Amino acid sequence: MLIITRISRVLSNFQNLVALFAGACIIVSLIGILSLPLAFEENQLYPKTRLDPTSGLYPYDRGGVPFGTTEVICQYPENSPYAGYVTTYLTPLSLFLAENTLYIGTTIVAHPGGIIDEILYNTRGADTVVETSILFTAFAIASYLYRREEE
Amino acid sequence: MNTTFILGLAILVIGVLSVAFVRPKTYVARLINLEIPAWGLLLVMLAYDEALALMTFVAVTAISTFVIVRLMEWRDASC
Amino acid sequence: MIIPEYSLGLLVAFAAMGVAFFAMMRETDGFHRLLLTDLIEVVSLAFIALIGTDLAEALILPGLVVGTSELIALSEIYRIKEGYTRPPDAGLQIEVMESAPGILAALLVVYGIVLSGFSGGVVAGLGVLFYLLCRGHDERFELIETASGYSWALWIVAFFIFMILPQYWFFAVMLSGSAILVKVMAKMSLIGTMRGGPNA
Amino acid sequence: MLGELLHILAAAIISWILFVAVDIFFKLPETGGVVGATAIARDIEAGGGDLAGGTMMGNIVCSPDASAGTLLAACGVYVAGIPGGLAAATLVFIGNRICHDPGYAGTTGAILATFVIYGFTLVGFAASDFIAGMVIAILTIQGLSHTHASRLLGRLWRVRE
Amino acid sequence: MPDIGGDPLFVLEFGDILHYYTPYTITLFLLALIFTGLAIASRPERQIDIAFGGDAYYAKETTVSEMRFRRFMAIACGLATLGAMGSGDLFNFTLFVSLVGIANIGIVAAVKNRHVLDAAYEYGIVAMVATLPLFGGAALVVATTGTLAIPALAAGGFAVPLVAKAFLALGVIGEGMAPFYAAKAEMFRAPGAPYVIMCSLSSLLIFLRVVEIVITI
Amino acid sequence: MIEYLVFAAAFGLLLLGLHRKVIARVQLRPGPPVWQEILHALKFSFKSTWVPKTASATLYVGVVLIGIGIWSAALFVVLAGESILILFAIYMLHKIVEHGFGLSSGSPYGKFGGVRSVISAASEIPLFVTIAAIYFFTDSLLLRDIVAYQAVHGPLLLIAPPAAIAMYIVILSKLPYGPFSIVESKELVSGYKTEHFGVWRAGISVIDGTKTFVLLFAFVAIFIGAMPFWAALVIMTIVLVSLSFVCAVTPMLSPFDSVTVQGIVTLLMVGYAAVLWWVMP
Amino acid sequence: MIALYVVAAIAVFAAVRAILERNTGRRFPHANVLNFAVAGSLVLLLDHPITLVAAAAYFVGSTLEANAIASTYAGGVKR
Amino acid sequence: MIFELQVVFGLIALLGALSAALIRDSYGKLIALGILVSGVLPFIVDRGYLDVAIAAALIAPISTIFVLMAVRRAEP
Repeated sequence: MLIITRISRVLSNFQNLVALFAGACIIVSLIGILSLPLAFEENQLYPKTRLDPTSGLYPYDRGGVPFGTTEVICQYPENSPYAGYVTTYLTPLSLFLAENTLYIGTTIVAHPGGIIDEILYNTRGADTVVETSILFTAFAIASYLYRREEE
Repeated sequence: MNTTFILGLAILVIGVLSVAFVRPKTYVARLINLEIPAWGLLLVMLAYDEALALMTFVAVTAISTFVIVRLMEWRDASC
Repeated sequence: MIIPEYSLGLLVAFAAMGVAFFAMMRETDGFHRLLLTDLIEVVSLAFIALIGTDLAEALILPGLVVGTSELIALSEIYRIKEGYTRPPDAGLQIEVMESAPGILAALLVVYGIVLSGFSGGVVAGLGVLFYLLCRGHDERFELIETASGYSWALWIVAFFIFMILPQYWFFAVMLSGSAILVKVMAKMSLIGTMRGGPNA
Repeated sequence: MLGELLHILAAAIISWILFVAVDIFFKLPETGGVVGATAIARDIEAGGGDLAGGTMMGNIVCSPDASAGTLLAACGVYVAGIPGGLAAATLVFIGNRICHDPGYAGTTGAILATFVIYGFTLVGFAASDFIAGMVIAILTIQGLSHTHASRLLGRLWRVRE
Repeated sequence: MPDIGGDPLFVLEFGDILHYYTPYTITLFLLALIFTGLAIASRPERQIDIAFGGDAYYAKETTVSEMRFRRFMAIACGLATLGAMGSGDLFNFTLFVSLVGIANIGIVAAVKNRHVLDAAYEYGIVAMVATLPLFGGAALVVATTGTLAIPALAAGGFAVPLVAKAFLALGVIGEGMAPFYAAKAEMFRAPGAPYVIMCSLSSLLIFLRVVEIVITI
Repeated sequence: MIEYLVFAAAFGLLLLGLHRKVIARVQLRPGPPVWQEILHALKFSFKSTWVPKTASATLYVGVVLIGIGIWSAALFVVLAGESILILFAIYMLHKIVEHGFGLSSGSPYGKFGGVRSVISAASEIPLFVTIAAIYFFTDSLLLRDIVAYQAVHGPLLLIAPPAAIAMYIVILSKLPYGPFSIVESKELVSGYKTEHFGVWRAGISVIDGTKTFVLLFAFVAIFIGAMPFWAALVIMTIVLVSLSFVCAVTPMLSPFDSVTVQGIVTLLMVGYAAVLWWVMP
Repeated sequence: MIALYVVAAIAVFAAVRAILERNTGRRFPHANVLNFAVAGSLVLLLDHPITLVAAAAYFVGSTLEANAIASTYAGGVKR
Repeated sequence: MIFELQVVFGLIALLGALSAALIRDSYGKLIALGILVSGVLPFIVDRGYLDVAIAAALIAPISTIFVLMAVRRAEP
């Protein structure tokens, strides 16, 4: 009975909360180390293949015809009928950059149109919705607390 | 197995250890040490050609640093 | 013996996680804990980065923003909780603080706008933040926030265009790219203004 | 192999003379451009060096000066010939403005170096020799012995005065 | 499709991310919906406290702005819970859970009381570090199976490592930890029953959902 | 369908009355009559009813309706043989309802009752391990599949006794006057129920009755299997009496000790599930 | 190619010197040599006009960094 | 990149990381961090991500300046 009382005293103090959770995480990380090696599945969604260093879009060149189709390996292709269109679209600026330079593929792809935009906005758009909401909520908390002090 | 990957992992480990067991145990030292695993992770991302994530990561790390520094400034102003 | 790359990476990630949480367990000071949470964010990104596909990148970007936004909220809670209410005086007083911000901020903002999307928002936001930090500010806090709110709504609209009217994908991608740029940039730069002062 | 090494050494001497001359012409050893440069000079003097030379070294550290101009000009010539060198001069100029440097040593050095290096490429040197040479040159100033380098620079400075 | 909570009733498609509703999740969804409605509709109660050492009592008052903010956070929390109940994608689910965590912190942190803020900070730290097991778990699943969709994983043929499941469960426990630790009623000192209920409801619901997910995949 | 509901509520209240009677007899008191709880429910239905001035009115009324709603749903889930996961989800959500009862009124007693009910959320966690353990055997969580499995392999009570014990403890923690009933301990007057009176209190009685019926019926169905309805009622009564004996002879734990004990039970169950996972093919 | 080797060798030398030096003020010149060497090797690694911009950006950035550190080390501007 | 060069720059990065971890003085730490960055950048450039390298090279000093704001105040 004494042990139980002692445990509950530790548990009841929320100052120990972080330590308890950290302890649990350490145990799980040990389980993780013990469960190694884990096999890497080669058959991935949105794989990073076709890396062609001579392309102006390297490392994001995924081929395809603008306003046409590109093969994007996604989970439910039937749900996004226009998958791949975004990937191959280049704005005039990015088209200019792609034709004239090598080595700034990242900039070109980050500009609207590209595989990452495809994933973030189209096929996995709901992720982005939630993520911006998190930013919004967190910022609302911070600014509420900050403004309250100002008053 | 390429050099970038191994190097990144090594720096990540060094960085994590240095943040976890920081000497001298001051806020500033820990804050500076926090940059080390960030660069290690950057190398790991580089090894997998995740260029866009890498660039965003660098910028976000700087912003997080600023968030913490801002807190330290308020702290020093009030203490 | 050849060690598979992914398993090696996982070993390091798990070990790093264990070490980071060990430090967290031993730590009692609130601020040190905050710093350690930042470390843990890095380790969690390492887990995602090890996947190494395009999907991994698309997952890292939200992960990054989640980490930072939680850090912002938590740091503000910590400040209020500890009662640090006196605004800090002028920051670092060195020469480059007068010369560097203008040029660097301009470079970063222009580059960020070219990038657009998340990455652009963060890069441009960093530029604006750096500028505001060094030069002081008398902007309208609410105005920026309102702009950010509207751009968030625009992004939601873009999302539904993608889902409901996919044939207008082109409009949607442009809308979402710029809306996220504005939103993230505004939020990030607002941190720079949250340093006390007349109109913050 | 050996010829290239000799080329590098010759380039090192040329760029050494070039950038030291330009820097001293622009009075870098006179005063620290920023407080950081002064602090470095102070530390070098405390280690047995010369104050004027130390100030110049501090200025080299704190802002792109003629040495940086030479290096970037060499890089520019290496990648794109004369236009590259001039582009490098522009970049150095921007760098100077960022680093709160009131002078034009870096820009002048870069433009000068562009033509010098381009001239030497016509007689068999490669621009890459100048990159390596400039790194060697800066090594002799900043990297081997601060005491001796600062005394040497101080002596040169007094010659100009 | 997962059979554990019954056959799916309908499926909402957002590109690669499905939202599906089984009898189980729809029950949870409806409850979250009802309580979100309650949080919107009801005003906070006026808590009566007894002054110590006498028989006097007083009703606590809160400012309108605080109430409004907490209601906003409660609604955000409710929406996040609704999302998490239906989400058919692991990473999307973890994001919703993080949103629940941060909104919970918001509900608690708005109270102007040193003890409550202390507690909110501790919960906040846990909620933030819990993103490591959450995202880590999702990452492990996608690396070892090549997919994130719960229906696809439930269809079988994938060996999801045990540690990934443990990660997910641990992460959700961390994000939803706050209400269980209402130890000395830190969170409940201030009036605002509808919001505090939202807080513990969301934690319970995400926990219920992750149990289903962990058993299913 | 309504007749099932009425019957379940009435029978559950009868069981609760029996519970009080047995406890009283074990403790050598005469105790109230067995139908006392039903009488209570009827009496409260006709008393005057309003909403306290300090209360958050919508919530105050809303939780009563929600409580009745979820337990009716649970009853039909059990009767229709749907997924027991839904049942247990409702069971955990009952916490929120209790919490709502307590906090909505503004009374400090109610508040602490509600807070305690949230603290003791740990008591439900063994349930999930129970579910996992059952799932290892039956490969399905639909109640009808579980019953069918038992028709072939014999009752789960014998196949997986630790799971049965865990669920027994969970039911114990829900009964009044038991060692884990911290939400209703006497220093809190009536705990979360304190400020609900009149028709609202009658609603709470209905909730309690249905809850008791559903939990015991589910226990019988999950661990013993298919049988005639009257036999199920008899076994439920037997289980309840055994629970009453436990309640009668054990003291009430302090709030956090109760959480700790339940946590330890959870850990043991996790261990059991891990062993099963290791052993099962 | 030899140029690249020379530069890389100097880079390592400078890095080691910068780390081994005890006095903070005298660390900066060593780090400066490292900056020169790395900026040079960036261009030598990849022969492309944009590399020039990268090298210049790196050089200016690290110079700015050194400048800021040194100025703070000196105690900042007194006003 | 040639293997020897990888080793060289890797060595620089490792040295920078180790010394940043071990040096106790804040300024020394920051300088060591600069060394770490110099070791990392060639890897980025070698892969051909010049835009990323430019962005990283410009953001790194900003990050350092942020830290410096804290370092100055930490001094006695």
